[in-house]
Formats: sequence, structure tokens, C-alpha cells
Amino acid sequence: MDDSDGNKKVYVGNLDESAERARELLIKGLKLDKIIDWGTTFSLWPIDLTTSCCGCEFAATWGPRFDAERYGALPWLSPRQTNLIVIEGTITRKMACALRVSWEQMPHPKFAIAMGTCALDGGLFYNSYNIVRPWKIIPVDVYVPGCPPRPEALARAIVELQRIVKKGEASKTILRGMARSKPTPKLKEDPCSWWWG
Amino acid sequence: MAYISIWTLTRDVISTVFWGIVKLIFWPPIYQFVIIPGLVAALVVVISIIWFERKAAARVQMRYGPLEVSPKLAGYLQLFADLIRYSFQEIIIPRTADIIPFITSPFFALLLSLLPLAVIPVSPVKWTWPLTLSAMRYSVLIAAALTTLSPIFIVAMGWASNNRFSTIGSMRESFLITAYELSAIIGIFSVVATVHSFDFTNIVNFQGGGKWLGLINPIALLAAFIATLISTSAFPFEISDAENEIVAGPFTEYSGLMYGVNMGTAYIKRWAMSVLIVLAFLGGWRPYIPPPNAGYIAGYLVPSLIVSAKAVVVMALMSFLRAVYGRYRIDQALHISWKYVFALAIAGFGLGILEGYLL
Amino acid sequence: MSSNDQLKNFSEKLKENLGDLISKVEIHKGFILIETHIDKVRETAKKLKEIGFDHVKSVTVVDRMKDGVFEVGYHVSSYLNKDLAKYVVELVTTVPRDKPLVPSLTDIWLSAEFQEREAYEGFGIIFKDHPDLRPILLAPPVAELKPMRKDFVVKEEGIYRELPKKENVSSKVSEKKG
Amino acid sequence: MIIDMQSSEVPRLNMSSWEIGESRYLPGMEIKKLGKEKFVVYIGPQHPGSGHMRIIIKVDGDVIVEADPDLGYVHRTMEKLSEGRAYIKIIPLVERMAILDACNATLPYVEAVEKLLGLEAPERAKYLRVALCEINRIASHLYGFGIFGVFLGHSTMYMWGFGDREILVELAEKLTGARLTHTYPIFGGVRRDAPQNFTDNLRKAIRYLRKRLEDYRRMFLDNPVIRKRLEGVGIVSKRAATDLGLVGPNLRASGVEYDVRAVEPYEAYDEFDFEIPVFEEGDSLARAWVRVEEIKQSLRILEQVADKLDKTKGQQIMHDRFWAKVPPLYKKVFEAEGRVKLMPLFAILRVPKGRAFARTEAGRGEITYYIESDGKDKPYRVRIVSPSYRNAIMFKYAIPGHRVADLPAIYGSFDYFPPEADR
Repeated sequence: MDDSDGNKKVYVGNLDESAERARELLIKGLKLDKIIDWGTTFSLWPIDLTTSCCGCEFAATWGPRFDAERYGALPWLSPRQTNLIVIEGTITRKMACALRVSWEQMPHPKFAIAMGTCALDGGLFYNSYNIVRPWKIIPVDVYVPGCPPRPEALARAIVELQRIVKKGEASKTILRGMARSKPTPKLKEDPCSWWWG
Repeated sequence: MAYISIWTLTRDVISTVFWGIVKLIFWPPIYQFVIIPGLVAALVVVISIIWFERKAAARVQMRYGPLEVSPKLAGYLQLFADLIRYSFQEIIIPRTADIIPFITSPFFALLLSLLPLAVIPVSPVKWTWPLTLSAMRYSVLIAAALTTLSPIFIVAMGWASNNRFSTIGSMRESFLITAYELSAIIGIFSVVATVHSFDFTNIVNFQGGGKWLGLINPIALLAAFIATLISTSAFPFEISDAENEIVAGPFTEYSGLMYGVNMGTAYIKRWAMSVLIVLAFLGGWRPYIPPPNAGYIAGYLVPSLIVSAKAVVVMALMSFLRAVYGRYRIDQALHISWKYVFALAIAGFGLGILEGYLL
Repeated sequence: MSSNDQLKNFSEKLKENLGDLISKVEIHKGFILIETHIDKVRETAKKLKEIGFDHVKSVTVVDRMKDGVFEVGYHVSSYLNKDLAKYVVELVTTVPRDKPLVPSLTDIWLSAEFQEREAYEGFGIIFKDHPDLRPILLAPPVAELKPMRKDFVVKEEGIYRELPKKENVSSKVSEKKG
Repeated sequence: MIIDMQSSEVPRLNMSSWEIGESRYLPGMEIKKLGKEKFVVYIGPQHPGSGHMRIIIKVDGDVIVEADPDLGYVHRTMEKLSEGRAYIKIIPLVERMAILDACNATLPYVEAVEKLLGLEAPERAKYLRVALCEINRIASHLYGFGIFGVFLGHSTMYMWGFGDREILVELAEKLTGARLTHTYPIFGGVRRDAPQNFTDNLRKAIRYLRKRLEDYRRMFLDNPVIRKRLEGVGIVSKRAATDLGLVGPNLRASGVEYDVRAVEPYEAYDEFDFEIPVFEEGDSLARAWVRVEEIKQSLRILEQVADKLDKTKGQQIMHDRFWAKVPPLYKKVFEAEGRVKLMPLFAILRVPKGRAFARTEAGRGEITYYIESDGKDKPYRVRIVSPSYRNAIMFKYAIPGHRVADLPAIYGSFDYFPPEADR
């Protein structure tokens, strides 16, 4: 545009603001958040981090009788391609390091289910000197009590997690860069400080 | 003074644009590389095949498989959900990785595994051929050469990841490349010996009247089939990304969309090989013969759909083996491919020569 | 009971065979205990292996805090000799708690290797000439606590905690009131 | 998958000074060493081919030169915790080490305490214990097969193994009230009587499983791919198996005929007619076959148990010493529901001074308990040696010399269950 002096001028508003507005427009126009949440809901792939004896029931949950693959959850091998950790029972001091490392290896958005009483607060082994509480290591979205929980209970936990995700837990981290409603706990001590490998 | 009617002008413009778009779509390089049997068809087929693979395996294993995502469609949308999840997940690039090959190799591998589809005929009508007439005479040769390009990038992926499991995986992949390629190419070339032509059109035309080369020369078909299984890491040869041994092999460090691309690459390669096998052994578009001056639909769309439908059947068969077999060890796979599959391919080639002499 | 007689016969046979090497033979419920001095452990173990006890079932360490000793026991039995397979013999030796140094029997019974490592991390017993003595189950910082010793006490449920004596409680209460 | 790219050496691993006989390796496992730099791969603990443990392997090309099992990822310190708990509370505690094999894992503990108390379970209780033990044994073997299938990339075997295991789990649930953590045998008897149509269901399950075993053979064990992976892989000779002190099916696959059920019959095993399957080959395939044969034998035992249970219907399931103390109200409960509610009796149970050692044959092999009582309500020392822990030593000696791809094949054939090993 030309102004009265004939100089060319380009009118630029606040770039950040307009970018923000464009993003909101995209999100609202394409309903991107809904799409992302829908996709994540039915694609919760748990990682193969078998931590304790609840793993028996974890395996049975994906067995033919209970078949958790119906919900789109497929146990996967490598943390880079998964988005769900199922903590299967007790976490020992040695395993705490593996749990934390696996959690950090997983890409956002990621979720966690704590299975079994031991994962809640120690369970039968509440006074053991070799266990840690999983919620001190990673943020847990859904707790499943039981020792061990029945496969139905774990399937229910997956459905419960799907409900949480559907409320916008996945899209808000991706699209709006917001933090998850459950923040990652700050470690008081490094669980891997002794790691010799 | 001549004046131009607005109406005529508009009509002309619209028709030009419309036919321009149609021409562009049905322009052989674009049509074959992007639409059928290229990218779009491949994606649809891959999604359906993975769904089929999961459902069929579940059927054998006394369960449902993916269901809750769309109970009315028997969980068909499951793969879309996975695709969306992968596409929007964080992409992690490890600090120790070699960044440029790490990022570019998956896409090169994907594109190069599609390339063979851009040089093959899917219809006998002359204008649909993607290459010039003189080049078309060597289409088998060109397609076979192009199938050998993409594995190099899988090796590069494993090397660039700088992960121990990836390194082992890419080492296995490089062993397997040498093992299957010869068998696959000799297997497909045995039809050349029978038909006396490097031209896919001649080969398909030769197979008229139910005289499929797969029936005439089953040995070569078997060799090509097994070699395809090895090349696309299908069971029982899922070795380079054997999950229980080396996590995800070359793809261990890939996350988000990049892994989605990687996962697609193996299936797309299987798709390309299936199309080649259909053309070489299973009669191509053959029960249907388009009229010599056929248009877009009768001359291009219909035969390409027939080829695709046959290829889907071949691919489904390959995928179903997952439910039945475990996986071989790398040295056993090499042993099998050099000692038996290679011998099978040579025997098929010999049989092809003999039949070419007799028929 | 006939099985008890058998055990008695067998323990007498063992006594004859091992002679001076052992100081005590006892019949317990389910096993025969033979005690030997720490210097004679290796000799006794070799002798037992010659007799036909070819594997270790369990390396059992008991912390006798009152006596100030560790009791290191090897429950051994046989696979290949079917007569011996019926019996479980525990070869026991004692070491002082403040200087727990025991000769390793891994070169005689390979099956003791991991269990000796476990005794090392749990009680801090050092097995001399063990090929690979390092913690097996615990992380090093936990293993340093020597958690299996009796003086390492894990906290228990309230019902089991020893209550303070009544006088103390009442006196405390009275102090507060005052 | 935990990988450290910086360190290529495992510290504190010094094997050079160690010689067993003439060779460092067991016979048949010698390796030619090449003068190249070795490649250290850390497999686990987050790794589909390792479960809850870590194996540090050194690779020369594709051949494993050294394997170092790193256990303890599920070490929940059961031995220490049981020193501070009442005797009856230890049963559910030690059960957690092998919840898929719970009855077998707790039975020797119960037996050892019974030895100290000087009592023996009544006849019907013994049959019920044997029934649950054998159900658990089959379930544990099927679990092993499932995991083995996953390791070899055979997902159908995993699904079949777990699907058919549900039948046995359900039987156990009918009998005890819990899917996995039964806490069924208690001192002097069992916790509950069998429900009404238990034996009929048991017979039905036996018929079904016999049919399915044939399917497994066709689909898995005689599958050409699986056979090729397993035959001649991970050979452990008879001598090596004895030296390493292996237990259970792994021992019997190497030609050693040792089964606690036959050597020192406990409970009612001397009344039943069964064989001990022994294979001479000692490779992974033999280990798989031993399990199949054992399932067949267990089915045979279960058939006999079902008959015995029918015969002893209505008999006592608790030792007189405890039964006499039961209040009349609880006796009524027993008559109505077949359920014994005795917990208050056991809470104050004091066990006489003494030491006891008990062993039984669990699904994965011999499990031993050493219990020392100082006359109080808590044991002075409980020493548990579980079958997987004794088998863990195999990783160190049976894996070197094989290829990386053989690791899952060998691992799966061991039927190694880490929570059981770590206790």
C-alpha cells in the first residue's frame, strides 16, 4: 500500500497473535483436537515393560478370553513407538531406573496405568527395603487395585483411560503445548545413580 | 466484430480445466505412481491388509481382534486411529544419531519401493504405457532393477540410528538383500525365457485363456513368492526387525510419523512385489481385454483395478502366514534362500527355457 | 517310623565315611546336619562330592546374632545316585560375624555360584576364591546395607510394634498435664 | 531396552582366572575366540525377549561369547519380610513369587511348618492339594508355552496357551475362590472343600486338554520353522545339568531322572500312578517336549484324583488338632458351604523350636524351603530356593556359543519366570 508520501508500507500485525489465531482457526475449523483425541483413544499401545507378577494377568488380558486388543491396545516392543506404560505390580529399586528410562524414551503424549496394590502403595511388600512407589517415578493416570487385579479390571482401566484421553488429554499437549494434568514427578534422587551398565 | 459469448467461454474454460485434470490424473506416470497401483491404492491396500492380518490372526487365535473403535465395521477404522496417533506423536531424534540420513532414509525407502509401479504396464492400451515404446520393451528389466533400491536405505536407517539393536538389524537386512534378490529376479525372469520378451505387455498377453505362467511354471512362482516373503520381512522371515530378538531392528529409534512411514514401507514393498508377481505369473489384467481404442475408464481404470484385486489376494496370503509360522534364524534363512530358493529359482528358469522352446 | 531309622542309619554311615572331618551330626526334620570346622569345609565338601552329592540345593546362611556367628550351610543332595537323592545333607560351618570369611565351594559345586553371590550381598559374607563375587539381586547401594543380617530391621505393621512401657506413657502424660 | 553407547566394557566381570576342569566352558559349548573388538548388547529389562531381567551379552559377529544374567529386577525380599510376619501370613507372601504356580510354591512351606508342628493333613485334604498342584502345573506349563511362542514370533501359540490356561485358572477359581493367588493349603489341611460339580468339570477339562495337546503338536512343536529353531539349540548335557544343579523339566530334558514326586513322595503322590518323562537330547526342543509329556502325566494324575475325590466326599479337610478348636458356628459354615474359616486360630500359632527342610516339585522344578523356628509366632529364618533361581545359572553357561537369534529360543525353552527367581 502507498501512504500519502508515496512510500510503500507493509502493515503487519502482531505475528505471534495472528499465528495463534490461525492455529485456533485450524483447530476449530478442522476439529483437529477431536481427531487427535479419537486416534489416541483407540491406539493406546502398552510397552512390554513387565515389572512384576501382575504381568501374568497383564498377559491374560491380551489373551483370547479377555482380548484387550478389541480396544485397539496392542502390546508393543520398543518404547519409541508406544504411548502407554502399564506398571505391573511392584517396582523394585533396580526396576525403577528401567521404568524411568523407558518413560523418558516414549514420545509425548504418553500415559500410565498402575496395576495392582503393590503399584499403589506397596501392597504385601509395603515394608520391603527394595521397593519404591511407582508414583514417585512417573505420573500415573489410572490405578487398578487388586492383588493381582483380574483381567476385567485391567480392561476397565483401559476404558477409563480412554475416557480421560477423549476429554482432550492428548490434543492439548500436541496442539496447545500445555502440560499434562498429571505432571511428571520431580525425582528426589536419581533412580539410576548406581547403574553400572 | 466478432464477440465471444460468455457462456461459451465459461463452458470452454470449465471443460478445459476438467479434462485437463482428468488428463493429468490419467497421465501414466502420475496415475501409476500416485493413484493406482501407486501411493493412494497402496495406502488403502496396506491399511486394509493390516486390518485383515490382525483380524485373520485373531480368528485363528480364538478372539476378536480390533473391534471397539468401530463395532459396525468390525474395527476397520483401527488402522486410521493408529495412523492419526502416529502422525501427531512427538518425533524423537536421538542426539547420537546421524541426523540427515536418519530423517531422509525412511522417505527415500518409501518412494523407492513405489518406483517399480511407475514403469510397468497395467493395461494393453498403448497410450497408457508409462514409458516410451522402445523402453517398454525392457519393462521387466527396469522394474526388477528398481525393486533393488529401497533396501539400501533400510540399512542406512539402522546405521544412522546409532543403536546397537539397529546395527544388528541393518546387518541382518544387508545379509538378506544379497540372499533374496537373485532368487526373486531369476524367478521373475524365468517368464522372460518362456515368452521370449522383456515386455510385460507381451508376457501378460501370452497368458490369455487361463494359460497363466504361474500354472505353467509353478516352480518359478514359488521361488519368487518366497523371495518376496524374505524381502519384505514377512513371516516366517521376519528377521531384520525380529521384535523379540532385536526390538524393532533398524527402526528401533524411530518414533511418531517416521515409524509410521517405516511400517508402511515394508507393506508397500510387499504390494509392489505382489503387483509384479501378478503381472508375471497370474495373468495380469487378463480375463478382461480392453478394446484397442479404449478411453480412460475401460482402457486404464478397469484393467488396473483387476491387477490390484489380484495383487491384494497374493498379499493377503503372504500376510496370513503370520498366524501359522514362527520366525527363522538369520543363518537358517540364508541357508534356505541360497540352498533351496536359489536352486528353485534356477530350476524354474530352466523350466521356463524348456517351455519357451516347446511352446 | 521306618524313615527315621533310615535317616539314622544313613547319618551313621556318613559319620564313618567322613571321620574326623565333622564335629557333629544331627538329624533334623527333612535333612541331616553335619557340622565342620571352617578349615575343613573344603575337604569335607570334596569328600561329600566323592560320595555322590553332586549339587547344592540351597546355600543357607543363618545369622545367630546372640552367638556372634554366621552359620553358613550348604544343602546338598544327589541327582545321579538314586539312593542318595532321598537324603538332603546340610554341611554347616560357622564364622564370626565381624570377620565373615569363608572358602568358596563354587569350584567343587558349580551350582552354588549364584547362591554364594546372594549370601555375599545379603549378609556380607566374603567367599574366598569365588570367581565372580558381586551382588546378584540387589542394587549396590542396597547391598551395602547387608539387609539380611538380623541387625537390619524392617519396620512392621503397628500391631507388631513393641509398645512403650505403661509407666513411661503415664509419666509423659502427667508431664504434659503439668 | 537400556543401552549405553559409551561404555563397552562391563565392569567387575572377571572370568579369565576361572577354570572349570580343562575348559572354561562346558563340554559342547567351546567357542573359537576371534581377536576382534566385542560388541556388548544389553538385553532388558525393558525388552520383549527378556521379561523382568537383563542379560548382558558380548557378541563376536553374530555369536554370543559371554552372557551375564543380571537378576533381581523383581527381588521383593521375601526372606527378610517373612522373618517379621506371623506364620500364616507368610503363605500369601511367598505365593506372590509364582502366582501362576501358587499352590506348588506354598506347599513346601506349609509342609515344613507341618513337620515342625508334627502333624499331617487328612486324606481328603491331601487329594485336594494334589489336585490344585497338578492344575497349577499344567497352567504353568501352558503359560510357559505361550511365552515361548512369543519369543519365537509364533503369536498363535501364545494365544492358544493363554486361552486354554483360562480353563485351568477357572477350575482353580472354582476350587479356591481366586484366579491365581489361592492360598489354598494351610497348616493341617486346606482352606475350602471342593464345590459340588468340581470333579465333573475337572474331567471335562481333562478331555478338552487332551484334544488340544494334539493341536499344539501340529501347530507348534511339529511346525517345520519351530523345529528348525529348536533342534540342537542350547544343548545341556547330562553332566552339565547335574553340575549346574538344574531342576524340573530342564533337568529331565537332559536325561536326569529326578522328580521330587517320585524321589521323596509328598502328600498323596505315592498313591498315584504316573511316569516321569525323561529326554536324552538336552536341547530346546527336548525341553519343550518334556513339558508336553508332563502335561499328559498331570492329566493322568488328575483323572485319578477326581476318582479319589469322589470316594472321599464329605470327609474332613482339616487336621483334628485345629478342627477340635473350631467354634460350632464355623462348623455349621463348613457343613453348609464347605469353607473353613480358621484364621483367628492361626494368628496366635506358635511353632515349636526346630529346623525343617521341605521340597516339592513345582511346575518349573524343585522348590525348597528351610525354616528355622525359635518357638515364637514368627520364624527365625526362612530360606527359599525357587526353581527359576536355580535355573538362572543356565543363562551364563548354556547361551555362550550360540547366535543372538538363539537367545529367545533358549530363554523361552528354560521357562524362566523372573518373579519366582528373584523372590
